[in-house]
Amino acid sequence: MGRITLEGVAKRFGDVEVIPPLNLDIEDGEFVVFVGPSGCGKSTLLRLIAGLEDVSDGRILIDGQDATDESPAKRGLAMVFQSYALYPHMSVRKNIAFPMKMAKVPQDEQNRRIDAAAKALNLTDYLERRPGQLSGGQRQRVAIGRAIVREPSAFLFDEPLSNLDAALRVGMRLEISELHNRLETTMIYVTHDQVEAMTMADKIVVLHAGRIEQVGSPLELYLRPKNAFVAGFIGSPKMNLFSGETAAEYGAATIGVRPEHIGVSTEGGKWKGRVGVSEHLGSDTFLYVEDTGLAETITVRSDGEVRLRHGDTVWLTPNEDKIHKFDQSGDRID
Amino acid sequence: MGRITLEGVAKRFGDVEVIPPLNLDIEDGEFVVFVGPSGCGKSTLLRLIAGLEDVSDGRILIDGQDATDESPAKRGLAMVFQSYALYPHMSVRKNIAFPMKMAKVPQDEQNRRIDAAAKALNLTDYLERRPGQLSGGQRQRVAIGRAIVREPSAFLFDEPLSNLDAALRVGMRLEISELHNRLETTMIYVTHDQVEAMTMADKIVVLHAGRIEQVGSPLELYLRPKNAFVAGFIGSPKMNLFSGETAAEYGAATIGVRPEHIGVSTEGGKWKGRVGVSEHLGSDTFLYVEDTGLAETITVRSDGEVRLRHGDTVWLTPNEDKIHKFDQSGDRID
Amino acid sequence: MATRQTASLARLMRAPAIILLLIWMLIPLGMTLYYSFLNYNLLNPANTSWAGWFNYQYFYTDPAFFEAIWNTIVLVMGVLLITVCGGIAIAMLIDKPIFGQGIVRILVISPFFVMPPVAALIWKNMIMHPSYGVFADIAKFFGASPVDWFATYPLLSIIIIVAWQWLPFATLILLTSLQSLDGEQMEAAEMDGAPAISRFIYLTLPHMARAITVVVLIQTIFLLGIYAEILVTTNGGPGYASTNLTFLIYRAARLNFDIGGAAAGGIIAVILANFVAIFLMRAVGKNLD
Amino acid sequence: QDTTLTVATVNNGDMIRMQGLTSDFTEKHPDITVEWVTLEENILRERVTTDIATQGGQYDVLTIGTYEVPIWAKQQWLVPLDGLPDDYDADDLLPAVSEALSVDGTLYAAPFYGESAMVMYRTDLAEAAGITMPESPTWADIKAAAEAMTDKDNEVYGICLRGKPGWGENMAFLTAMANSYGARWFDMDWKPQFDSQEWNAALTDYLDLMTNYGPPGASSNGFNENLSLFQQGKCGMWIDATVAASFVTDPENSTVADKVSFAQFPNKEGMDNHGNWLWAWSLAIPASSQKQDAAKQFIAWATSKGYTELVASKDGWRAAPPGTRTSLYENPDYQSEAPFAAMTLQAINAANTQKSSVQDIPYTGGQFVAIPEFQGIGTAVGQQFSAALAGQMSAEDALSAAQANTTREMTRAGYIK
Amino acid sequence: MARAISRNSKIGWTVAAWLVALIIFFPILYTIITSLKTEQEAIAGFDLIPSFSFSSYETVQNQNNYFRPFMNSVVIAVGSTLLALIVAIPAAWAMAFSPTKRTKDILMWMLSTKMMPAVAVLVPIYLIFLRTGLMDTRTGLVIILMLMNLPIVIWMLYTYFREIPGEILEAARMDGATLRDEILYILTPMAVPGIASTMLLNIILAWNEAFWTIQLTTTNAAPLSAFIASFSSPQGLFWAKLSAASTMAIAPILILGWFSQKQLVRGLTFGAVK
Ligand SMILES: Nc1ncnc2c1ncn2[C@@H]1O[C@H](COP(=O)(O)OP(=O)(O)OP(=O)(O)O)[C@@H](O)[C@H]1O
Ligand SMILES: Nc1ncnc2c1ncn2[C@@H]1O[C@H](COP(=O)(O)OP(=O)(O)OP(=O)(O)O)[C@@H](O)[C@H]1O
Ligand SMILES: [Mg+2]
Ligand SMILES: [Mg+2]
Repeated sequence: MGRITLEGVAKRFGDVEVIPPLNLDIEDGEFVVFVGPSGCGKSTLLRLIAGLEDVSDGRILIDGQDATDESPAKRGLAMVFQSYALYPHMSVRKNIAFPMKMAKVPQDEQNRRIDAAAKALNLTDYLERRPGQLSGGQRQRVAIGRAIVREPSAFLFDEPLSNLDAALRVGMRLEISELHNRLETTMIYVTHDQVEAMTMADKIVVLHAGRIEQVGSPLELYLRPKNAFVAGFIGSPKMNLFSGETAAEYGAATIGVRPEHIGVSTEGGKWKGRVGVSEHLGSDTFLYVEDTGLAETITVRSDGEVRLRHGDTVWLTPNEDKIHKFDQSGDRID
Repeated sequence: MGRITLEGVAKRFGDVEVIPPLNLDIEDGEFVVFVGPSGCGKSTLLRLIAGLEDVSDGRILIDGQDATDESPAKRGLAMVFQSYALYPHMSVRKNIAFPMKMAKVPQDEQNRRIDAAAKALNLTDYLERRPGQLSGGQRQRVAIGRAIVREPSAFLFDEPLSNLDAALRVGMRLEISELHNRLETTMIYVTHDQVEAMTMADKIVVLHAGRIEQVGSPLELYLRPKNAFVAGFIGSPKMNLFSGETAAEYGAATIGVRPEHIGVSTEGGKWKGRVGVSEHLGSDTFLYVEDTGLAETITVRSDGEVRLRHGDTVWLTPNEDKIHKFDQSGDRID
Repeated sequence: MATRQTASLARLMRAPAIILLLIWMLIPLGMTLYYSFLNYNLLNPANTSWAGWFNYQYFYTDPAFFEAIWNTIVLVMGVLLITVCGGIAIAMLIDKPIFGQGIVRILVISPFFVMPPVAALIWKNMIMHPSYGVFADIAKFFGASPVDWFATYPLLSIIIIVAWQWLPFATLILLTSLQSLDGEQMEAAEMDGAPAISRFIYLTLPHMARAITVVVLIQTIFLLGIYAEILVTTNGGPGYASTNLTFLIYRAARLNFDIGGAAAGGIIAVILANFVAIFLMRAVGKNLD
Repeated sequence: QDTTLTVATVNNGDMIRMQGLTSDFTEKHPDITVEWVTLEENILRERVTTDIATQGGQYDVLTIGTYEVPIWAKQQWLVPLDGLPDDYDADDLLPAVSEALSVDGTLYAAPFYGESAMVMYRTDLAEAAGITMPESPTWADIKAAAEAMTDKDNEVYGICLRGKPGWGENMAFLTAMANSYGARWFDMDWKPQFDSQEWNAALTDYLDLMTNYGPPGASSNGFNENLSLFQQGKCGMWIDATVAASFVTDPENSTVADKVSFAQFPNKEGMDNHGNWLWAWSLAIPASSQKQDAAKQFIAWATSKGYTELVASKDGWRAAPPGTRTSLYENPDYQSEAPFAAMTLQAINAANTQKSSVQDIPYTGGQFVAIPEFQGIGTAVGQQFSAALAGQMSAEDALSAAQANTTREMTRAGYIK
Repeated sequence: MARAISRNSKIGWTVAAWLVALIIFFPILYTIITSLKTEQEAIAGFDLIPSFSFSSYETVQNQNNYFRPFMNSVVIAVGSTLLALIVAIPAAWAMAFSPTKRTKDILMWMLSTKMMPAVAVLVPIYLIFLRTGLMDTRTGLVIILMLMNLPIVIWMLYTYFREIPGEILEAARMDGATLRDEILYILTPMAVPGIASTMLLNIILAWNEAFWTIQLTTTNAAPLSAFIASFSSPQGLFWAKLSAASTMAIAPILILGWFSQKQLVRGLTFGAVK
C-alpha cells in the first residue's frame, strides 16, 4: 500500500543536474523526513515521486510496480505543496472537499471529514473564505487540510508547517503523527525544522546537492553522523567542527563537538576563549566563544540564564565521549 | 529616521475586525519582532505600516509625521513579503536590482551590492535565473535580497526565513542582525521561530487576535509573561498550565511551569505520572507525561538522552521559583 | 510540469484542433494553388486553360502592386500602433475602480459589435463626410474648413476607421490580461520605491507582453485581410492611395471574377503574410513564453 | 405541390415595394411561395455571379442589370423568356430597354424598371442666378450654369457628379460623358482610347467642373451621397440616373422637391450624343433553377402592366416602376403625377446601347462596356480618375495610367492579340 | 490592493474614462440616435436630439423580418464559438501546460491558416458546400466559422492559460482529478475572465462575419449580416433605416457584452501560490 522505491532516479533541468542518480527505498508505512540545505532538491524529489516531473533517468516503483510513467492522479498520493497551490476560485471548504469530490466520497462523509480537519487545523471560522482572504499560515493549513482528508497510499508533505506559529506547529505535528499512527500510511515529509525532523521521522534522509548523504533514524544521525556534512547539518545550533592540530590530536582530519557537549567554566578547562555574542532564549543560552585559536567561533549551549558577559574569559571543555571524528574526505572514523 | 507610531490603528475587512484599535511605539533603530498565532494579524499590521492597506481607523506616524495617507513609495520602507512577491519576468539579478534602479543608484554600486547580497544569501549561482526556476528557499532569499540592498528608513520582514534550512537560517539571522547593527535602521520582523524572536529582538510584540498582549524585551516575556496567553505562547515547548486545585495551592487561578523547569525522577517528587510519548531531539528529550491528574499531558524537557520508556512511572518536581501565577482573567500575579 | 505522461496526453488534446485546421488549410490552399496556375475566369468557364506562372507574373506586374504592398504595411502598422497604445491606455483606465465601470467597459468595447461595412458606412457618411459629417460640423464650429478626409487622407481615414473597430479587441484582451496581474507584485514594487510610471514599464508592460504579442499577431492577420472598409469608403482610390493587397485580390476575384488571378494573388498574399508573421515571431515571439 | 421560389433582388425602393406586394402574386398562385433575398447591389452581384457560374442553383429569379444580361445569356446561363403569357404584352416594353435585354432577338430578362440619365437642376437657384436651362443643354451651358449657381459660402455647389471610383460609380457617369464628347473606350481592335483627344477633353472638363463648382469630398461621392446632397439643397445641378428624379421630387424626403426641374443629358456642342446611359434592373431565370415555370410566372407578374397598376393603386402613380413600358408613359395619371416622366422617357428613348459612341466600336453598352472584364477595368480606371479628382494627379497622368492599365487587362483577356 | 483610492482621484478617473468611452462610443450613439430620426432629419445635419420616430424600425421590420436572421445569427455565432471552445480548450491546455519545442511554430501555423484571403478561396469552398449539401444551412456556417475562428480562440486561450500558475493544476492532479476534472473544475473557472473575453470576441467575430455568411447562404440560414446587407446603400434615403437595422443587429450582442463584462473579474488567481 505504499512502498516507494527509487532506482537510479536522476533529474536534470536542461543542463543543470539537480539530482544525480540516486537510490532510495521507503517502506510501507514509514515516516520518512527529507532534510537538506535550501535548493538541494528536496521538493524536486517529492515532485518526481508524485509524478509531476519526469525523471531524467531511472525508475520509480510504487509497491513494486513501475510507476515511472504513471500519471500523478493514478499514483494515488496526496501532496502538500511548498507553495500551497490552493484553488483560488474555491472557498476553503471546497478546496478541502476537492480531492474527496474527485474520489466520489459521499457528501455526508465529505462534510464530516471537512469538519474534522477544519477543527484540527483551526480553520472552522474560515471555511467559507477564499484563499485570497486568508493569512499565510491559514493558507498553509488549507493546503494541509486538502491532503489529510484523503486516504492516499502515501502522503508527501513539502514544508507543511513552515508558516505556522510554534503552538500550532506542535499541534499539527502531533496531528500528523497521530494520522500516521492511525492510517499507517507512508509519509514523506520535507522540513527545515530540526524538531520536526527529529521527532516525527522513522527515518531521515539527508540530502546535499541532490545526493543522499545519509539515511537513518533520527538518533542515529544525531549520534553517529556518517560524515562532516551530516554532522554539521543535523542539530541546532550547528556542531562545532575543528580541523588542524586539535583534530590531529584525536587522530582525525576534522573533529566535531556539539554545542551542548561543551562545558563552560570561568575557572579552567581545555580551551580558553572570550565570550562573544550570547543569545538568550530563556530556556537556553547560546554562547559564541571567540579567540580560542581553534575556529572563528565556538558555539556553546548552556542551560537557562548564564551570567557571562561579552568579553569575559571562559574555559571550554568538550565531553570527550561525544567527540565525532572525520577523515580527510569528511567520512566518519570510528 | 525610523520612528514609527501607531495611534489607535484598526483594520476591518468588511465586517471582520481583524485589528481592533491598537497603539504601538517603535523607536528609531529598534529591532521589533511581532509574534502571535497564525492569522492574528501580523502581516496585516505590517501592511498597514507599509501603507499597502488603508487603516480603518487611527493614524500612523513615521518620525512624528502623519503618514496615514502617504503612499507606500513615499514612506521609504523596505519589505519582505510573506509570499515573496517576486517579479516573475525578471532574473534574480534584476529582481534584486529593482529597488536600486528605482532609487537611481549608480550601476557600479548596484553591482557591488547585488554581489554582496548574493554572496550573503548563497544566491551567486542563481543570479541569472527567473524566480520560476528556483526552489522555495531560494525564492525567499531573493525576496530578502531585494529588501536588504536598499537603505530604507525601516525594514519590514514578514517571516523571511521560514523556508530556509537551519544552517542558512542561522547565517541569515546573523546577517540581518549584522545589517541592523551596521545601519541602525528600524526593523520590524514577523516570525514564528522562537529562536529568532528571542535572539534578534530588542522588543517583542505579542499579538493575539489583533490585540497586543504584551510588549517587552525577549527575556522579560520569557521570565515575566504578563498573562497566560503570553506565557503559553513564548517558549517552546509550550509552558504547562494548570488550573484547579494545584493552582489554588499557589493562590492563583492558573499556574504555569515551563517544561525546562520541571525535574524528572524515577524515585520520587511532587507529581506522579506515566511517560507517554517522548521525543528525542538528540540534544534534548521532550517527555509527555500523562495521567498526572493535573492536565492531560505535562511536557517536560530534559537534557540529552533520557532512559525512560513509554509507560514508565515518573515523578515530576517543578522548580518552585519558576512557577508563574495567573488570576482568573489570566493576568499575572506577582 | 511537463511530464512524458502529460506530453502524450497533450498530443492527444492538440490533435483535433490540428487536424481540423490542417484540413481547413490544405483543401482550400491546395485548390487555390491549383487554380493559380489556370486561366480561369468565372464568367468564362469554357475557356479554362493551363496558365503556368502567368497569373503570378500578371499579378505582381499590376501597376498597383507595389503601392498596394506599401499601403498594406502602412495600414497594418498604423492600426497596430493606435490600437496597441490606445488599448493599453484604455485597458488600464477601465481597470481602475470608477463609477459605472460596467457601462464604461461596454461602451468602450462596443465598436467591435458593429459589422465592418456598417462601421465604414457610418464613418464615411455620418462622421467624416466633408459636407454632412460630424467632423465637418465640428470644424465649421471652430471656423475651420472641413477636411475632405477620403480625398486628402484616404489611407489615414481608413486607418482611423479600422483602428476604431479594432481598439476594443486590443482593449478587451489587454484588460483581461491585466486582471491576472498579481496585486502583491505591484505592492512590492511600490515598496521598492517605484513610481507609477516605473511600475507600468517594469511590471505591467512585461506582464502584458504576451497579451500584447497576441494582439499584434492576431490583429496583423485580420488587418492584412481588410477590404470591406475600403470597398465601402474609397474603393481603393483615389488612384491606388488606399488600395491594399487584399483589395487588389478582391478586385481580381469579385470584380473580374478572375479566379486564376485571384488565386495567384492569394498565394502571393499568403507568402507575404507568412513573411510578416515570421518577422513578427522573431521580433516578439519570445514574449509568448 | 408547393413550389418555393427564391428571388434575389437589390435593395432599392422599387424592389422592396414589390416584396411588400408579394401576397398579390401568391394569392393568384397559391401553389407558389416566394422567399426573398435582398442584398445591396454589389454584394448581390457577387453573390449571384458566383452561384450562377458554379451552377449552384440557389436562386430561381435573379435581379440583374443590362450589363450582365448579354454576357450571361451568351454563356447560356439564363433561360430565354419566351412563352410569356399573352397579356404580358412584350411589345409594350420600351424598345431601347428590351433591346438591351435581348441577345439575337431573344429576351433573356424582363425589365423591372429602367433608367437613363439626365440633368436635374434647381429652378430656384437658376432663377436667382438669372439663367435658363435649355431643354437639351450642352456642356458649355452646364458649366455656365454651375458657375452661376455656385455659392460656396452657403454650401451650395453648382454641380454634383459622381466621383467615387467604381465601374458602376464614377465610370458610369464618365463613360456617358465621354460618349457625349465623342470618345469611345476601344477602337475596333479593342485598343483602349484614353490617349484620344475626346477623352482628354471630357476628363479635363469634368475635373474643371468638379474642382471649381463641385462639393467637397467629391472623389468619394457616389449616387447615394449626391442624392443626399441634392435633397439637402446643396447642389445646383446633378447629372445622374433618371430614377433619382422621383426621389428628389418626393416631398417627404427632399427639401427641394418642388424646386427641381429636368433637362436632357448634356452633349458636346455639335455632337449628337447624349451619353447613351441605359440601365434596367431586370428579372431573369438562371438555367440552373429547378423551378423555371413558376419563376416565369413570377416574372410575368412582377413586370406586367397589372403590377404597375397595383402599385399605382396602393402608393400612387409616382411610385410606379419607371422606364419599362410605353403604356406607362402614355398614361395621363402618371404624366400628371410624375413631372419627370417626359424627360425620363425621352432620355431612355435617346439611349442607343448598341452604338454608344459616334465612332465605331466593337462593343455594346451605354455607360459601360458589356464585356465580363469591364467591372475590373472600369474600377481600376475609375481609381485613376478619382485620383485626378482628388488632385493627386493630372488629367494626363490619369489618362495614360488608365490607358496602360486597360491595355494590360485587355491583352490578358485576349482581346488584343 | 485593498487601498481605497481617494474619492477625488476616483472621480477624476471616472470622468476621464467616461470621456474616452463616450468618444469611442459616439459613432454608435449617433447611429442609435439617427435610427430614431426620420430620414429627413437624418440627413439634415448634426443633431443629437431625435424626434423619437420609430418609423425606421417599423420599415425595417416590415421589409425584412428580423427574427429569422436574428435566430440564425444566434445559432451560428454561439454554435461556432462553443464548438471552437470545445476543440480549443484542450488544445490550448496542451500548448500552455505541456509545451514542446514546436509549440510556438504550431501556434504560428494555426494563425497562418487565417492568412488566405477569403475571396481567393471562395470558389473552392462554394463548390464543396454545394456538393455536400451544406449550402444555406446553419450547420455549414457553424462549421466554417468555427474553423475560421479556431486559431483565434486557441491563441487567446493559450495566453490566458499561460497566466495560470501550473502548480494549481498539479495540485488537482495530485488530488486525483482526471484531465476532464482538471479542465472542468480548475482550469476553466480560473480562466473565467479569459474564456469570457474569448467567447465574447469570437461571438462578435462570428456575428459580424459578413463574407462567408452572405456568400454561403440564401434564405434559410441567412444571418444578420445578410439582413444588414439588405439595408446598406440602396438608392434613396437610408440613413435612418440603416441605423435602425444596425442598431437591431448590434443590440443583442451589446446585451451579451453587458453580461459578459461582469465575468471579466479581477484577481481570480490570487492567493493561490506563494
Ligand atoms: N482580504 C481579507 N478579507 C478578510 N479577511 C482577511 C483578509 N486578509 C486577511 N484576513 C484575515 O485577517 C486575519 C489576519 O491576517 P494576517 O495575514 O495579518 O495574519 P498573520 O498574523 O500574518 O498570520 P500568519 O502567521 O498565518 O501569516 C486572518 O484571520 C485572515 O483570515
Ligand atoms: N525549472 C527549473 N529550472 C532550473 N533549475 C531548477 C528548476 N526548478 C528548480 N531548480 C533548481 O533545482 C534545485 C533544487 O530545487 P528544489 O526546489 O528541489 O529545492 P529544495 O530542496 O526544495 O529547496 P527549498 O528548501 O529551498 O525548497 C534548486 O537549486 C533550484 O534552483
Ligand atoms: Mg522546496
Ligand atoms: Mg502573515
